[in-house]
Amino acid sequence: MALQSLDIVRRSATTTPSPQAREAHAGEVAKLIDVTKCIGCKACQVACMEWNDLRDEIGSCTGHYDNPADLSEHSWTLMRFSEHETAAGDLEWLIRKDGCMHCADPGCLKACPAPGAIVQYANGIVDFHEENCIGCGYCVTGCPFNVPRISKRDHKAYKCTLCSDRVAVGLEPACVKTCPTGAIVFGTKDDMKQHAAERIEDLKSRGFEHAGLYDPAGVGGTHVMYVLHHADQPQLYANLPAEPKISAMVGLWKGMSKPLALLAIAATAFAGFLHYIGIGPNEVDEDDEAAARREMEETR
Amino acid sequence: MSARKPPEIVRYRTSTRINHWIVAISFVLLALSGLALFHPSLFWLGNLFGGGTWTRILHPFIGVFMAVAFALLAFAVGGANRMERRDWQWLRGWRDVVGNHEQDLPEVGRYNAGQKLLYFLIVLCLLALLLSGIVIWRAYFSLLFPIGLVRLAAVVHAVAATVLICAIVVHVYAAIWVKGSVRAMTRGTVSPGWAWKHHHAWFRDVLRGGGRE
Amino acid sequence: MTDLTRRQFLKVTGATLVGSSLGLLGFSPAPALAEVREFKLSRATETRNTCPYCSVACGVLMYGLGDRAKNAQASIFHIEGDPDHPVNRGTLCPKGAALIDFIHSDSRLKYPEYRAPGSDRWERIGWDDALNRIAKLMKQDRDANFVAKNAQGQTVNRWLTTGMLAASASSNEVGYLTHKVARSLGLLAFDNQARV
Amino acid sequence: MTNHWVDIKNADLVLIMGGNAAEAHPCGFKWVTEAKAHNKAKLIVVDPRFTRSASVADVYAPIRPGTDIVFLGGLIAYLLANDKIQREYVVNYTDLSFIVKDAFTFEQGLYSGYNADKRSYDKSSWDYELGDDGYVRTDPTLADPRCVYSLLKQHYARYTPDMVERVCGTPKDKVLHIWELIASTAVPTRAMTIMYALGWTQHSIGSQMIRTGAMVQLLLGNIGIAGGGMNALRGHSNIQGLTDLGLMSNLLPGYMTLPNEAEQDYDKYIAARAQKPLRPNQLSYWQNYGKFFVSFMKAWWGDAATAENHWGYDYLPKLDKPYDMLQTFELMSQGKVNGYICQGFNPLAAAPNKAKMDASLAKLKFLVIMDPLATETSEFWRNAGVHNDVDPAKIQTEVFRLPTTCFAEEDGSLTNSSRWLQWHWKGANPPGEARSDLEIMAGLFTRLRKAYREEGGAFPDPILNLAWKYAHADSPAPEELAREYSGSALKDLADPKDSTKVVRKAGEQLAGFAELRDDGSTSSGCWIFCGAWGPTGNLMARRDSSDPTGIGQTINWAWSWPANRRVLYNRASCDPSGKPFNPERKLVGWNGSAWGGADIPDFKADENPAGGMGPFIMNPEGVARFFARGAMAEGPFPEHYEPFETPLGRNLLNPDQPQAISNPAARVFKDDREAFGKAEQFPHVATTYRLTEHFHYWTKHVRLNAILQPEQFVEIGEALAKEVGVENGGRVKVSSNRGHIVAVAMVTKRIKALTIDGRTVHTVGIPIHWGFTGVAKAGFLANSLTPVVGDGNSQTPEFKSFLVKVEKA
Repeated sequence: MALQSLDIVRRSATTTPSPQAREAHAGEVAKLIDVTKCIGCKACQVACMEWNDLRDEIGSCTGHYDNPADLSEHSWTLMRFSEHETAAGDLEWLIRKDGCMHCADPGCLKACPAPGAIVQYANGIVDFHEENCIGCGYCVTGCPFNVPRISKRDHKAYKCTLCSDRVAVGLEPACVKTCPTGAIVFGTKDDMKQHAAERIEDLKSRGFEHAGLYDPAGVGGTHVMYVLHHADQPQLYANLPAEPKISAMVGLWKGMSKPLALLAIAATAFAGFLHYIGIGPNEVDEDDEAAARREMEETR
Repeated sequence: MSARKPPEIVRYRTSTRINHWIVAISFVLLALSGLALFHPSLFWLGNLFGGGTWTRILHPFIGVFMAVAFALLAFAVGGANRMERRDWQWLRGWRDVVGNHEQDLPEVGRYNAGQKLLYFLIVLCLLALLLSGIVIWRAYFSLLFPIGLVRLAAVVHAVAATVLICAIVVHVYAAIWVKGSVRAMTRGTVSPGWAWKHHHAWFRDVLRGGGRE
Repeated sequence: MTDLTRRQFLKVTGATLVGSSLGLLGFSPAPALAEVREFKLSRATETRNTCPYCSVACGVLMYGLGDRAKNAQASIFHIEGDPDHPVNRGTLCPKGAALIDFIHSDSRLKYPEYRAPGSDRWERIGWDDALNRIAKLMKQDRDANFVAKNAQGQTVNRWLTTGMLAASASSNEVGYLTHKVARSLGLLAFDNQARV
Repeated sequence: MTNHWVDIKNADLVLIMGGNAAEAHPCGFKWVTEAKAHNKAKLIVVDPRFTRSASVADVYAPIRPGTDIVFLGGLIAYLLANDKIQREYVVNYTDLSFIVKDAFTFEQGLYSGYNADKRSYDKSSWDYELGDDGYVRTDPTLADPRCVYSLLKQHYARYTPDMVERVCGTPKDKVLHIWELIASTAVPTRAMTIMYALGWTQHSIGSQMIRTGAMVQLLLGNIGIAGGGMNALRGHSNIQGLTDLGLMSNLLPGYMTLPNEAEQDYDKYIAARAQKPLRPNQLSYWQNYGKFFVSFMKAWWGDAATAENHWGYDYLPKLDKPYDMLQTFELMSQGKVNGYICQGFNPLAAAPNKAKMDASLAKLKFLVIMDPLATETSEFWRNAGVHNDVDPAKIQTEVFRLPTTCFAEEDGSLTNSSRWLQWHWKGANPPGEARSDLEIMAGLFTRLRKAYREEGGAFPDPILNLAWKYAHADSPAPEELAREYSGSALKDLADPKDSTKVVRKAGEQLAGFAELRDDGSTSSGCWIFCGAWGPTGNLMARRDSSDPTGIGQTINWAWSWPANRRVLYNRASCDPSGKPFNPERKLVGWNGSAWGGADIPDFKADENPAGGMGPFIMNPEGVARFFARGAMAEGPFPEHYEPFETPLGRNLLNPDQPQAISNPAARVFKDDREAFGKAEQFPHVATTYRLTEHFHYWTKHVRLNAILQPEQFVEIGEALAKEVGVENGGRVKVSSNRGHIVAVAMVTKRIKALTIDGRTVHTVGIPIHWGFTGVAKAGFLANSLTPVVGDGNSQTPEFKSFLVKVEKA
């Protein structure tokens, strides 16, 4: 089966399994972002907006190169610039392309209450289907990377689709294609890991002894990975989480609490039902009325 | 004797009854819409509100409305819900309560200890739901709070709602179980026998011209 | 009668149980099995061009509305890099990737315009009016100020009172013709953007 | 570029200095990342700012703007002192062994022949010593004290590492580390490329900075080889082509030059340019100047260009002085220019000193704008508040604004930095009534021609006789013009070796400039483009991207001038016997009977290397010049001079010669000199530059780019921010002696204060992209600040180093 097969393997808010028979036998896809090659030119931001027919606000300069200032329903990816001085006193300009990581275990999908608003394809892409989105923002709560954004205009959730429409016809995502320096590459996840290994070897030869791949296990690995010069300190890159995982709160909320709550409610109702059958109603009989009348007359 | 119509005792004023039913209807709407958003298997309940998106839009507004209405109700009946010494005794006799043996229990005022506890439970739950609900109200407020708090609020909201729904199930069942209670909240009156049997102390108050809301 | 009978209560609770069981079985709106946004280039007309910005001269593919049929008015709606191009190999920088907004910029000029001396606004004029007037002004100035011979009597045939700056992104063909016209008039104050 | 974009992947070392390729040419820069990733190359960036290029560099060093010659001169001294030169290369392929005239001297920053009043040199002593045979005397042992090698060594002996640190502010350990890396490419198997752009050109000594870089490359044997070269990254898509086509005040197509008014004699004009070889058996290809010139005149004036009228020599205007942009605006400011035509150019934003530009444009009688976009120049008369505070009522200029097509709406070719001519195709019609520049230029010309034909007027001959054989006189087709500049035979051309054979029939397109003749039988509008549209058709439209040798030589993709050659001087990639210095990256080689390989040989194709012909065939010496002879205005060896607005007030290399503080041979107009500021009032060094998110003043009209960098800002270091009391994101006023701008302050670690000669010097970074038209937030034109002084040779304005004062706004 081709890479571009976009059979849905997981749907949000769906309690039964999606069709599982078809698998990505040729390998799941992944985007590898080599931060050490990135020059922060923002071509990926433009290509993303252009391909997806989005135009963000023309904002203002706040003393940073980060423009637009944050992800939004119109900016599904953006560069985050950090100036870092090493212990040796050398300056490093660390530029990270932020956006959806396409987690193998997506917190957004887990949190989403709307059936089919968030899906995961067999090739690993996690996609939002805005027509099913109800705008609750639970995906924002669920995401360990703070990626989904809710539009102020239509209250739908938006994020990078990994250009599922391009990948579906066998093309690479728009940001990957445009990247001038080859800092963004795309292929099967295995190939991307191998590519990353070559890059890491090169970086180590250039003195970056902690160079490494960012493919966090806490979310089951991701379909967007980074090569970092300082893989030991991901937080240097505009607070990339060191050990991202779906929050325990979200796990509780979307995990055990759901069946337990329904069970508790049902059990309460059922207990009442049993009581009614077993013991029956508490009724006022004529004796009670008579006693009441007596007392009323006495009082009068 | 049987021809004589028994004198009725007013338990709830009209305004209180209306208030109660507003809260009650709001609660039902909230429970249905909340469950739709809470459990995928109940998402279809959202269709009662015009679909998922409308459910998401309406739920918090109804919630705020209910919180306000409930606040009025809680304020109105708050005075009669103070726990007293005899209430604890009443609670210790819960087996008699459940078994319909009220005669063995200390006499009860306007509300029994179970009702009072329920009152406090509902107040607490609604407070938790209101506060956590504001935090997870994405359209207006969520951006103001750190993501950790939003996540906590989502859990608090779910837990409080579950407790509340259970509490209301108990409340509703109690009304079904103790015959004559429903009329108290629909027509506002109870028979003297009902009052004599279930709320003897209050019955005496009424006879002495007190016991009004 | 507001009091529920035992029978009625059974009905209500039963319905609730059935309802939630149906829910647990997955009774919900029709699920899609595979759906992505429609690929927007499927039958678009592809035209090869060169990015007009810097001198890397990346190859670009322009995708236009219509299939060049007589009744279809082409309009470019998407541009991406030409993967065959040996230099850019499909990549584009943030300027090149944004070319679509250059073509359709609000600042694109659509009609010849004229600003009269002392005026604070543009007036729309026709092409013929504009070119006739410009040609007339040029001829007047050339005829009045053309230097055929300098003070030493040397033949110099130059026109110094009108100047021209040539484009930096126009094609070789435009540049060639522009040079040909400008020099034939005797222009020396003729330069391009190479200096800046 | 001597080489081309893809070839950069062959480099072992990349030096980016005087440019910021990652920022300005991201897609070309990919070949640097490729060299790093797959050729284990190292990247060095030397720049006043820690740039986007620096962000992926192996080594970065800061430098004070305008002091690059000191850094590179020091490097030359280092290479010579440590014998880190590719000896076989420099002895055979450069003029290091040539003997220089005794009269040539250099003292206290000035060369022999200086005339302080004229601010120029008598260059007669700046030349080689000729022997009795008419050829230059040489000393292949390089021992002669008057040989170029000795003079070079002597000249740069003053450029010590300590001096570099003192003048440039670059820490000495960084300097030595970089020099050591660069010196590693002196071996034949290692290549370094130098990539530069406006960071070198936009100085009053810009041309000499570039020359210093080229000298380093020659010493290391890095010119003409794969992965080497001096690679100028041109700014605009066709600035290379338009310069090739001679659209400059003093040029004709193909780098032929317009005659000076003293050159009244046609034969002398040709002879002065068709230089005889200075060494035995050298090609000196410019000897063919006459063929190029006559073919060009035939292309323009057709039958009216005859041997009798010297091919229409009188039709060409003769120069009394250069009429570059700065000169023209000076004349305009004096009220001596009446009309001006801006074709796709926005000089109000692009030329220095906006206040002077505003005042000058207001003195025009008419201004014609041809542009696809609403430029600032077209609206110079419009009051745009603080950003253009003028009174329209007082401006009497008539302005015409003519809408033109953009790239997507026309066919044609563009020449990139690699000298590739690439054809492109129209995809849609232009908006509204917009027309192509071809139609507009033709429309103007045909109207003028009609008026001259009917009414007569001043010297109508060149207008009436201009060859205009286009199918539609009002709208020549790009294909017609491409065929014309490429060239064709006007008569049947006989084989020079066998006159009975016709090699090219009349009317046929020519295959290359080797077929050009000086008897009027050939026509070619631009000899270096000859063959672009050859007998087999339009080679610029070729799309075969195959690269059989894997070193990036896609010679069947489009067409490259000259003669489809991709790496200039590629003969120099082989040793004197014709064997490649580095067989791994072979460009060309001698197979015993001919030259060939992955590229078109930049050499006589059948010339046996034993004959000693040099690889630099355009020079009459046949070799590359360290000693520039009279080619440069300031002197044969690059010497450091301070920017005209210097923060030091003196030249540390020549502290006792006030005439040698700044470029002694740069032209400065009186009003512009008076507008210079002094360090006492304007203590901060400013440098202007581009951001990758924008292209000049165009993309503020482009919504997507405006989103990426919406608002004007300036970059200042943390120390300066503290000094002026501004927070990151606050606003600052930046003033020069010519004007001011107000912008957001971006406080950054990427610009550091430098210690220069014991003093702290702050640098202010000024991106240029905002103005008062477009969809981005309105801003000040950055050239409100810049000084009017050009490079001594190219007249490129000094935008990279001038003085300002930064205050909290």
